[in-house]
Amino acid sequence: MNPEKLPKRVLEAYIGEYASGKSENAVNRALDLAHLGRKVTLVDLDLVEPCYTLRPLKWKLEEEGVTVLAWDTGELIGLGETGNILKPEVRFCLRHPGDVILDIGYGSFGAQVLNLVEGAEEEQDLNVYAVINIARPMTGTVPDIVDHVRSLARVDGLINNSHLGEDTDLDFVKQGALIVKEAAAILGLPVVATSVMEELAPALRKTDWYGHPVRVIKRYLPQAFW
Amino acid sequence: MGVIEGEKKAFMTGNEAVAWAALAAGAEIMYGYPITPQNEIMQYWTRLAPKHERKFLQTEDELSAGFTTIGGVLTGKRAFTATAGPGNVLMQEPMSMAEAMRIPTVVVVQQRGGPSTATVIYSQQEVTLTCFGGNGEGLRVVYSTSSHQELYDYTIKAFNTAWKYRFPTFVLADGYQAKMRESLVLYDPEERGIEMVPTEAFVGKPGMPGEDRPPAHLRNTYNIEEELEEVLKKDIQEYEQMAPEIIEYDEFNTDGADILVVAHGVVFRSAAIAVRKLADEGLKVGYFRPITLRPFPQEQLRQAAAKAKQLMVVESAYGQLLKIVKDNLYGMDLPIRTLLRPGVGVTPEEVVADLRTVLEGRED
Amino acid sequence: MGEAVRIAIAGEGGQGVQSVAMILTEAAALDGKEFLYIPNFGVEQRGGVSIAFVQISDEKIGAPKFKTGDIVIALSDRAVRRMGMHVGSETLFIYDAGIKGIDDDLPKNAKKVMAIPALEKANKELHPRVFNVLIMGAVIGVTKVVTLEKAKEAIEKKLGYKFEQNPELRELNFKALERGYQLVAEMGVA
Amino acid sequence: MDIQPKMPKSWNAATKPHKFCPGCGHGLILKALGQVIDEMGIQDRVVFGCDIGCSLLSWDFFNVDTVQTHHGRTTPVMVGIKKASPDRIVIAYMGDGGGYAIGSQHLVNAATRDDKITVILVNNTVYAMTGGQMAPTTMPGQKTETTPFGRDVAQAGYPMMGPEMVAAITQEGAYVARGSVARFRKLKEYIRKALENQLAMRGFSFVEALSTCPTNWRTNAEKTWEFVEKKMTEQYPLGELKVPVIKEG
Repeated sequence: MNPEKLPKRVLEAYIGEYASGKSENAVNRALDLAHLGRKVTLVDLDLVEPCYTLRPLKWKLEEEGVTVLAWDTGELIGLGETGNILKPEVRFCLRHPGDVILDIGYGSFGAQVLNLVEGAEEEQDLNVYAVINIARPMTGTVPDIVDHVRSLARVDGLINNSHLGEDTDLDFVKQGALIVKEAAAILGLPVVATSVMEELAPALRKTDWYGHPVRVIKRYLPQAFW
Repeated sequence: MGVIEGEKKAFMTGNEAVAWAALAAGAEIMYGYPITPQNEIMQYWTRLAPKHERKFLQTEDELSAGFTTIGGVLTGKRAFTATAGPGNVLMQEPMSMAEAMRIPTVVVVQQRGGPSTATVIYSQQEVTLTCFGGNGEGLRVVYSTSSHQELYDYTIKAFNTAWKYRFPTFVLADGYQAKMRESLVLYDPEERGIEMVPTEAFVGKPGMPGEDRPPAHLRNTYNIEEELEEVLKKDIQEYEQMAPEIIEYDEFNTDGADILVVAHGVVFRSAAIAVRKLADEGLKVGYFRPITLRPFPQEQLRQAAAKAKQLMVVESAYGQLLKIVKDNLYGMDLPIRTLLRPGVGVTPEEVVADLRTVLEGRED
Repeated sequence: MGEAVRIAIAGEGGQGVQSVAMILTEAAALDGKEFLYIPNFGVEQRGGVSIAFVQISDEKIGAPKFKTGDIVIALSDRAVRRMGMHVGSETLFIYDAGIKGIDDDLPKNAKKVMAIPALEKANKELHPRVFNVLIMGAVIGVTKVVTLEKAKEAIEKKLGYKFEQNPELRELNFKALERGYQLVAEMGVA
Repeated sequence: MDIQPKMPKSWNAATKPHKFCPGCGHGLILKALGQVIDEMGIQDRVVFGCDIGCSLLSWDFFNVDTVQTHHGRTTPVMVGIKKASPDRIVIAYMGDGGGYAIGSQHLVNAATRDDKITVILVNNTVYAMTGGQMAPTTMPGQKTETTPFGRDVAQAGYPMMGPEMVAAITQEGAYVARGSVARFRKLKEYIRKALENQLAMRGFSFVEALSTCPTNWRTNAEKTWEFVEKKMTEQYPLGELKVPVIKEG
């Protein structure tokens, strides 16, 4: 991937409904940035399904130079089962120098979860990206995506992450790109990227059929088994 | 203690026998919720308790009966409760906590018909529930009694087993044993040389916590799998270590039996009468009776079964003892015949008739 | 374990079936015998046929429940129908002669079936409330499992507190006991 | 100069800082309780019971004997202890789910029986540890993960008014109050009176503490205080609902 034109600090929050791929996108983004030699902090702000995502990957990500703000399961009693306790340092994550990537999960409150982060409201450079997979029943059509994104309180761009797991083919990704593009037009938002699994990446260029930048996704989360 | 002086022959119901046994064992408090057929345990206890400065609390349900019993035990008192049927279902939640935290509770179960409310009369359908209830590994002790004398003996013993090994302990009887009247001998355990295992408080020990002693921080929740595994490994190891010390069983005529009858609880009485009657006639029949259903006398049953041509499992349930027997005989090639009467009593005549069809080749 | 005498008594709630069993077993205890008594109790609400299963023996008793009794007594129409299942070839089946509409329901396989005018005798000669004691007398007359003396002692033990207030009751109960005993003797069963 | 915030003596210093979320009210309630235990000098007599949910995180919070129980079952365990050993001072500490939903029968019956125990129930209007679902105390219109469009009382019913209920079913020796983490001194006074009531064996004692849950409310500091101070106290009036009648002699 060619280095895209990156701002001084990349401040991005990934939001999306259950199994949209928001965490996968956030993890890949953090690692890509770290591999460019940038200082990156990855923040677990998924308060609905927290322990199922970043916690188990923490050591691996840290090996690759990413600072991870997430509880270790062992730190909290009761969290094998549940676990929705905000780690105090998460509140001040935007004060970390360098890039900050937030996995903000999903839920009734959408991006309002950013209220828990000091300075989020004032921070001009923070972008919230909604990750969309048209294979998910609640974001399958243009009107559904529009409704969904509007319910999230604050979104600055969409990411087409349409996939069918192992069965994904290019046609499906293309179909997703089109639907997401149309939804974005109605919402007045940019499509920030189309994400594809690394197996399909060789068939694509830097941009997809509609000119959206392509991001290559390596799968890390199957390893995430609390 | 001096609740009972000398040995006293008495005729009473099984529920009454349990109340006397708990009293004689030095039980200090009972917690309970009404359910037939165990009600009279509470009724007798509440009449006897004040005379001997013992306590009682009637709770709002069996969840509460179980959890208050845990509370009583935590302060170092011999505490117990009694239940049946749907009440036993609710009782499994607190007993699962007792199992997790090694709290020596004692529960008397008078089995009634199931599933659901079914009958208030009788069954042996709470074997699986009592042995393996709760979301755990069944780390508990279950004594299956067959007479009033045993109800008395094993209720006393249950307190000692519980407090010695710190596993929740059950006395598993049934509606027949609860309600019928027959003779037994009441006694003071100390006078018979049965030493009552001393109790110990889990909370409220002397001294200032954090200064004179560490505070008791008791929990049943763990952070990670490995932490739980470590606790369970230790508990399971201690359970298995205990097993040979407490396993009890009874057997008769097991050498070269054409049929070995396996039965527990009150059904064992019918089985024993039937087997002895046919053995008197010169037929090759024997019986094996597990008294501890948890832990199960596995080696002893396997040895007896190895000498038999065929097994016959008799129970007032549709295969609950049978399942345990099969599990414990795993790998042995032995036909098992069954006489399964879920929720219904089994008479000696029925067992005799069934045995004859096999032994005398009258099978259809 | 020796052979026990197996007795089943069935009737409607309020006919005093269970108290007969209690007094009978008390008498057995006073006589130094072993007994096993199990009430057949319905679900918590009332209304079922009340049955008392009693076994009396010189030795410890085996199983609590028996299929067929040596003597089976039915005191109501429902009881007659309910107790058929407890009748076998060795059973003496006794029912109250006043029960109507049960001719087709009487057991066919019993050793002997007999009607005794217990209710009538109690009503006419004594008092309806001692009907159950009269039945007990009949049971003792047929089985001889306990002596009349021990039966009286047991009655005294169980009902003595009532007799203190009303001594006439004692005589009434003892008479009923003896009347029942005689009744079966007169019928040649004893 | 290094200024350390003063920690109650009865707290377990080894487990501090505690694990509650930033802005969570539990820490304040347990601080009030810790100070009361210190002031009353009862540290060696207290048995503290905690429920499942966020209250679970208090299982090693104090240097007092502590039992972590099952969801909703803290009340009966504490009742069992008190009944068997009345010289213990027992505190059942739970959330609104534990006290008003899955364990409500225990609360109702312990209150009715006039068990001499103290229940401290934390009302933060949500099931917090499981991820912000509707609780018995979620207010009409309030958004949670299981009422994504706000609590519709026609569908999901009304919030539980716990202290009002407990006040109605208890005897005259009972103590019932509703405090708030936003009024720390009052809350501490209520907890103290509740424990004194148990010490005097006058009757059941119950304190509901309105508490904050910014994590699940998704509120910043300002909005958090606004929520507890305004919205919650409108629904849940503060004050003592029942003060024991102290008999002469």
